[in-house]
Amino acid sequence: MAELPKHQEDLSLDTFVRGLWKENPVFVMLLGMCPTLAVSNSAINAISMGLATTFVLAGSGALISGLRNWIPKQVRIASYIVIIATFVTIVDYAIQAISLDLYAALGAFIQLIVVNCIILGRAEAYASQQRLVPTLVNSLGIGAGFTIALFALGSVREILGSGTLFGLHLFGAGFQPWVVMVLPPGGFFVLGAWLLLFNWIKQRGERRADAPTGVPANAR
Amino acid sequence: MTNDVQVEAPQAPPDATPTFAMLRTLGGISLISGLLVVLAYQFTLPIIAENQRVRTEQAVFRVVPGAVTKRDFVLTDAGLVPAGEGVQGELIYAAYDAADQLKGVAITGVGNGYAGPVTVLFNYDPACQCIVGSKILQMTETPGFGDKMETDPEFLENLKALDAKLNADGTALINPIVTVKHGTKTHPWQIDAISGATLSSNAMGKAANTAAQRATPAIQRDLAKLTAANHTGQD
Amino acid sequence: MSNGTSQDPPKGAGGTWRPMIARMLAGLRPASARPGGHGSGLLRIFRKRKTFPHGIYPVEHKEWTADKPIRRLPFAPVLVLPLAQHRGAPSQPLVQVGQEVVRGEPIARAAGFVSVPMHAPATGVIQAIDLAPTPEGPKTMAIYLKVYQADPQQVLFDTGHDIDSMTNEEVVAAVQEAGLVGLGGAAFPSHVKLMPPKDAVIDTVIVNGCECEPYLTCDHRVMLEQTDALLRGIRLIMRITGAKRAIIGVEDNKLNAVDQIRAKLPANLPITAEAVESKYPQGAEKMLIKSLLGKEVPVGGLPAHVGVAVFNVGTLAQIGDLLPKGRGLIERVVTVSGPAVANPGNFMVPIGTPVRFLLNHVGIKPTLGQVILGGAMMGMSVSSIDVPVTKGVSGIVALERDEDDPARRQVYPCIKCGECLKACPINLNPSMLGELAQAREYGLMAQGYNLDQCFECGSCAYVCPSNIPLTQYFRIAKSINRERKN
Amino acid sequence: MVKGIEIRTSPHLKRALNVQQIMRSVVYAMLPICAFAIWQFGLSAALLLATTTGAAVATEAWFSRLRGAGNTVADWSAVITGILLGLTLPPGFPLWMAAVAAFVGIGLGKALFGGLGYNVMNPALIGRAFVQAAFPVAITTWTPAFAPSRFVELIPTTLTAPFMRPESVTDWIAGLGVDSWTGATPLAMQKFQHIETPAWDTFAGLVSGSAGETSALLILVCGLWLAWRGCLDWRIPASVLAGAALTALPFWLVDPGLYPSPWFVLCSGGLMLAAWFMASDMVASPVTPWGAIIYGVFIGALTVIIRLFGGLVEGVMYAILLGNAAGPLISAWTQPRVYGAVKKARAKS
Amino acid sequence: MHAESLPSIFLNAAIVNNFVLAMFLGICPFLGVSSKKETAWNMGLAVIFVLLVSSAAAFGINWLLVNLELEFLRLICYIAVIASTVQLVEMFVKRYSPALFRSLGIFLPLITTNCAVLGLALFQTQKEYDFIQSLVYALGAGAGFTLALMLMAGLRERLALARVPDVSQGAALTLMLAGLLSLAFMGFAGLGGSHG
Repeated sequence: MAELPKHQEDLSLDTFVRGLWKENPVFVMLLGMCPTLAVSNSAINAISMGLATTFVLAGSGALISGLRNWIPKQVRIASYIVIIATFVTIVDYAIQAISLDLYAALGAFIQLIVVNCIILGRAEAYASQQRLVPTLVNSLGIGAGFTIALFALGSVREILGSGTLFGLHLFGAGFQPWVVMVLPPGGFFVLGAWLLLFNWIKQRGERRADAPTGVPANAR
Repeated sequence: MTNDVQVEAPQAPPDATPTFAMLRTLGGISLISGLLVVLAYQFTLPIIAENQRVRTEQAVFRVVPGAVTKRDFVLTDAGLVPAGEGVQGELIYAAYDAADQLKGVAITGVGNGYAGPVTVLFNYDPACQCIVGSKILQMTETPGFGDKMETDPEFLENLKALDAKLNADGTALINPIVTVKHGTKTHPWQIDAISGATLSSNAMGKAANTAAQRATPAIQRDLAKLTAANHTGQD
Repeated sequence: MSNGTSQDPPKGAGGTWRPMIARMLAGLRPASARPGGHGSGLLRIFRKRKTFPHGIYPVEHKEWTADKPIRRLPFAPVLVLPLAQHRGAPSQPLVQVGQEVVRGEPIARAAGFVSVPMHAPATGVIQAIDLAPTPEGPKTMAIYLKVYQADPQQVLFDTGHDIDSMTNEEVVAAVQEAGLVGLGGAAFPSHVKLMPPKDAVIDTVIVNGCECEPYLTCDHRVMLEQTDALLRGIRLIMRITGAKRAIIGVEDNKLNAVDQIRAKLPANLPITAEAVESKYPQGAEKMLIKSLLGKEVPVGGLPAHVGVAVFNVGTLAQIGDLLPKGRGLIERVVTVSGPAVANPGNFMVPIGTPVRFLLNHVGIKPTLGQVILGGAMMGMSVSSIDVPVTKGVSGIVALERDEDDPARRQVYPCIKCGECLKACPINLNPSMLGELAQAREYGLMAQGYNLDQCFECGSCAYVCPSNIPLTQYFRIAKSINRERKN
Repeated sequence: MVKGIEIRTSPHLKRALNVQQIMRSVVYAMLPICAFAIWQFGLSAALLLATTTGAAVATEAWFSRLRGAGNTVADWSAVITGILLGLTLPPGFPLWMAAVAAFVGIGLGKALFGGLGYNVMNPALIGRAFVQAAFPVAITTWTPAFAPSRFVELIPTTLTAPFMRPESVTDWIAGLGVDSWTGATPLAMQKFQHIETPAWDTFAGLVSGSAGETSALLILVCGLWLAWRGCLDWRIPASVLAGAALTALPFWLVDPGLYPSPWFVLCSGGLMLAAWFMASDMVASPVTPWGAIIYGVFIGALTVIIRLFGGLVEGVMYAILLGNAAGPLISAWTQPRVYGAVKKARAKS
Repeated sequence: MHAESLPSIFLNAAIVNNFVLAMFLGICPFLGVSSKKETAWNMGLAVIFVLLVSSAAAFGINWLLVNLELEFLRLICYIAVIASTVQLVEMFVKRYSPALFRSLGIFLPLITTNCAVLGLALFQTQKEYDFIQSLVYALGAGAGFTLALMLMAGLRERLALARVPDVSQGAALTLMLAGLLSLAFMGFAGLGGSHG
């Protein structure tokens, strides 16, 4: 493992904001797909999962950042995993204490936060090198990005699949829910559709950007 | 092959961390982790237990209308044993109204449905020896189909007076509870299936039958315990 | 010039509405029953002809020329004789500009083992040695021979061989001296085939009289009209190769040729004539070996590796005719046919005759769209009809413009119907190869999907309902792979 | 006289059967089935077929414009998808849901992958599977065949307002005066009550079911015509039907009271329609001849397994989708042996 | 309590509730390692192997923890055991079967963060399977994972030659394909349960 230059990042707005979009773990980096798809069948599940993950991110990030100078690199992965598992266990109990219904809805995916690649990836790439405060801010940003992405999925799936949002009925009593949206295929389809939309916007932007540089529109 | 070997070959690190440091770190981290987990566990344990109690209680009170208190019993081969006496086994819940009268006994049953097991809580009325209400605790049936078991009034009608009479020995039901095809219910121990959701309806029938077959002999035999237990509870 | 009155090959005529109705009705019939149709093969199961698996059944239209005896035409004013008419090294000229030559006189010599000499097809004077157009595109060096129209054009170069007393080596040398190449279209020097690899023992000579290309009937006529020369050639080849038997394979659409040969077969020699199924590409070496012997030439091997040598009937007839006389190859039989030809027929054509001259003689219709040297399946479309007939040209097919049906030309994406797999005689997966070609995965085509085995018979492109130019893709892929290898 | 001759590459002949003609033939072959469906189920079936076809064509046109690929409607494949979809839906299926199915089938099943030739599964079945998962109740609401009033009134669910739940048809059916209506198709009756509908009724199509799947006889005739035309690979329907019959046979021999006869299996449900018109979809089926047979037997066997042991009444749709999914693997594993290739002699480079 | 038959457990894990397509476990390798059939096959074998080993290990650990009444340490122990199991398997394979290591080696580290492995351990605990049931469950899950991976790889290899529009290139296409597969797998619902 080569010694990376330990560039200490200055705390800026970007430390937080880039997790929301530029480094959005779901839509851009395509990380943490399992919980993203599995628990996004309703908005409340999605947000709870997002918050739980954010807590683990921030907690483990802070601890790893604080201990970064004491952890030898040979055992760093093992150390990170143990630390992450600790925070996940805490979240697990916390959610049981808050609401058993929510716990039942999220199922094993709370515990599976441990193997969410976002967290280990952040620990390895950021927390192990940066000071406490930037790590905390960055973790919160990534967590917020994850939560937003989950909500984007969860809200669409809940609105179409049940006709509700956060359990509130949005449409009249005669509304026909699209059951497929809360079933497994719906998860894949909705995430795929979001990515299609972003691709489309991005490519349209690129085409717009190309247009004024002298390429005639009919050149295609 | 050769490439792999080269990549995997240990390149003796210039500043080898002593084994002791590694162990110390891992040990330290494990210690911190253990501490945090135990703290969290201890802190949340009573809350979780309370949550669980409230959840069961709510379910029981919903399935037995009018009930305000409940007592738990363990179903054993020897009969009913009040819960909390170190006996493990399936639980049944006796529910009482404000006047301490036994309103019904909540019993659970499981049946295999279209997409997996369906767990149902039934309200068993020892007086009429029938099932008079139900609540689905857990299922994975298709929304829009299987959930008709909770919403379809025609179907729920089946579960308002479902015959569960015991035979002469008191060991089993005279007529096992069965699900029959839509529109052909002729006996009080039959469940009229939902049209189009036959497998889910079958699951309900199986759940009711297993629950009744397991629990009702013991309940009928130890009926006195249920009412008596209530009085001791009042003391 | 010609308006083609006398003998219209049948092709849609009449008002505008009649063909429309006809086409609508035709739409309800099975594909195999329509012109250019493809048989499902179901009915053919009941025929007991030897054949190979797969292949296609294009419309043949051999009836237009099959009963037309071989005729001679006047000489063209100028004959164009490319030095590279055969596979291998181009011949080297022996004559100078202005030199007078006599019909049959050698005018170029072989430039190595895989090369053949060339003889003057007519008495005349060498006009030039210059570049000339070829069907392949790039111009190559050719000898221009101005024909003395007044000359009686007799062949005066009868050296005469006593072939029975010659050694095998001498016969092989004589074959090369005669300038003989495979007349079926490959134009591969014949004497090379007579010297098989050391490790191979030839036990069977297969005589290829299949002529599976649509429209062509020149081999058919040769079998009917030059039977004796053919049998002479076969005997000679059997002697040289040491083969124990010879089988003449003829498609069952030429049963009269089979009867004719059988009638003349000498009783004491192990030569047989067998009818095989009329199916394209029955005339391909590998296919015919499979049909007649049930053997497959191993990948990367030669027919000699399964003990077989294959010769075209035209080549053997020429060997049988020329070798005893000690003459050179100066003319060949060519079928001129196709929907755009007014008077199709079979002609004995001096090598070097320009295609234009031939077409003027048979007459072409104004609907002419395309002129093909060789057969309609594997022949080459020419850009100029000033190209000459060379030793390998077995036919000239003139097709009509088919702009009336532009939908036929539209290329659709591959719909994976699998027709090409059922057509490919060597069991490739042209569908996959085509997709790979479009993705420019040329290397994978060769390594994973046996591209190099393809001999470009065109069956896949013929059946492709999406009109994908598969054969063309494979040619490009192969040439790119060759370049990459070099 | 000879100016302007064209140069092309060999081969210079082409078989007179192109994609457009194949597709058109398939449409012709489906027309009698559509006519039977309309005769059997009346106006609602006609509207349903019109809606799916129209929506499929419109979606195809829209996506081909988005892609800038020219108008690909002319290849007729979208029409096939539309008609097939209509034939597989219950006759009273709400039109808005049918339009959703067509949109999803063409959009998600085809346009996303690049259009004709690149769809990995049958678009019509993707559309149907989607609405089956989305609207499970509506797609299993059957109405009686040959209702007396079928040409004067619509099935009430047909005109359900978009995004709304269709009303119950129980009362409407009761008012029809159709005798002994149980609300179940022959397949459902067999599965849950083990009552086998007489063979002739299912074969001729005098039963209820999806709009175009009822008459096995008619489908068989139309399918055979297509095969005779060379527009489908006979191996696929033949092996689907054989696979289904052979899988059903041992169970039926063991307990004819519980399990359906192979004959019933072939004639009931959507198997016949699916075998001839959907499993045989060229694009999504394996391209190799042996692959086609393996694929067909797989679909037939899986259909029967799902019917007998699964939670669903009819499994042919999922069987085909799974067959499509396995298609590339089957193709890859059944590459033909090239002429002259010797088993072990690949030593030479 | 769980009298589920072994074939039923296997079918359920492999097909009816396919780990990838119905349970969303192991999505990352499913999306990442499914573009080529060979790699997909090797990855599938590696996962089956690791699942079997870690399932057995998790069963032992759970027994120990329950007896010591230390259930709250279950997650930490599982993940630690799985990570070290993978490491051990890697070392073992490298030492005794270099050929196997060449084909599986690069996938083994990836599997540590494959949530199917931890998920399996958690589910088998939750379902209270005995030792044999756990192993069958692991085998079924691995087979299901491999099946999904192979189907996906076949489709993706085919689409690699298709004229896929720019908009749907990349992850979007893969997800939509996964959705279609998941839709097709719904056909297995109820299989092995209703009559079993």
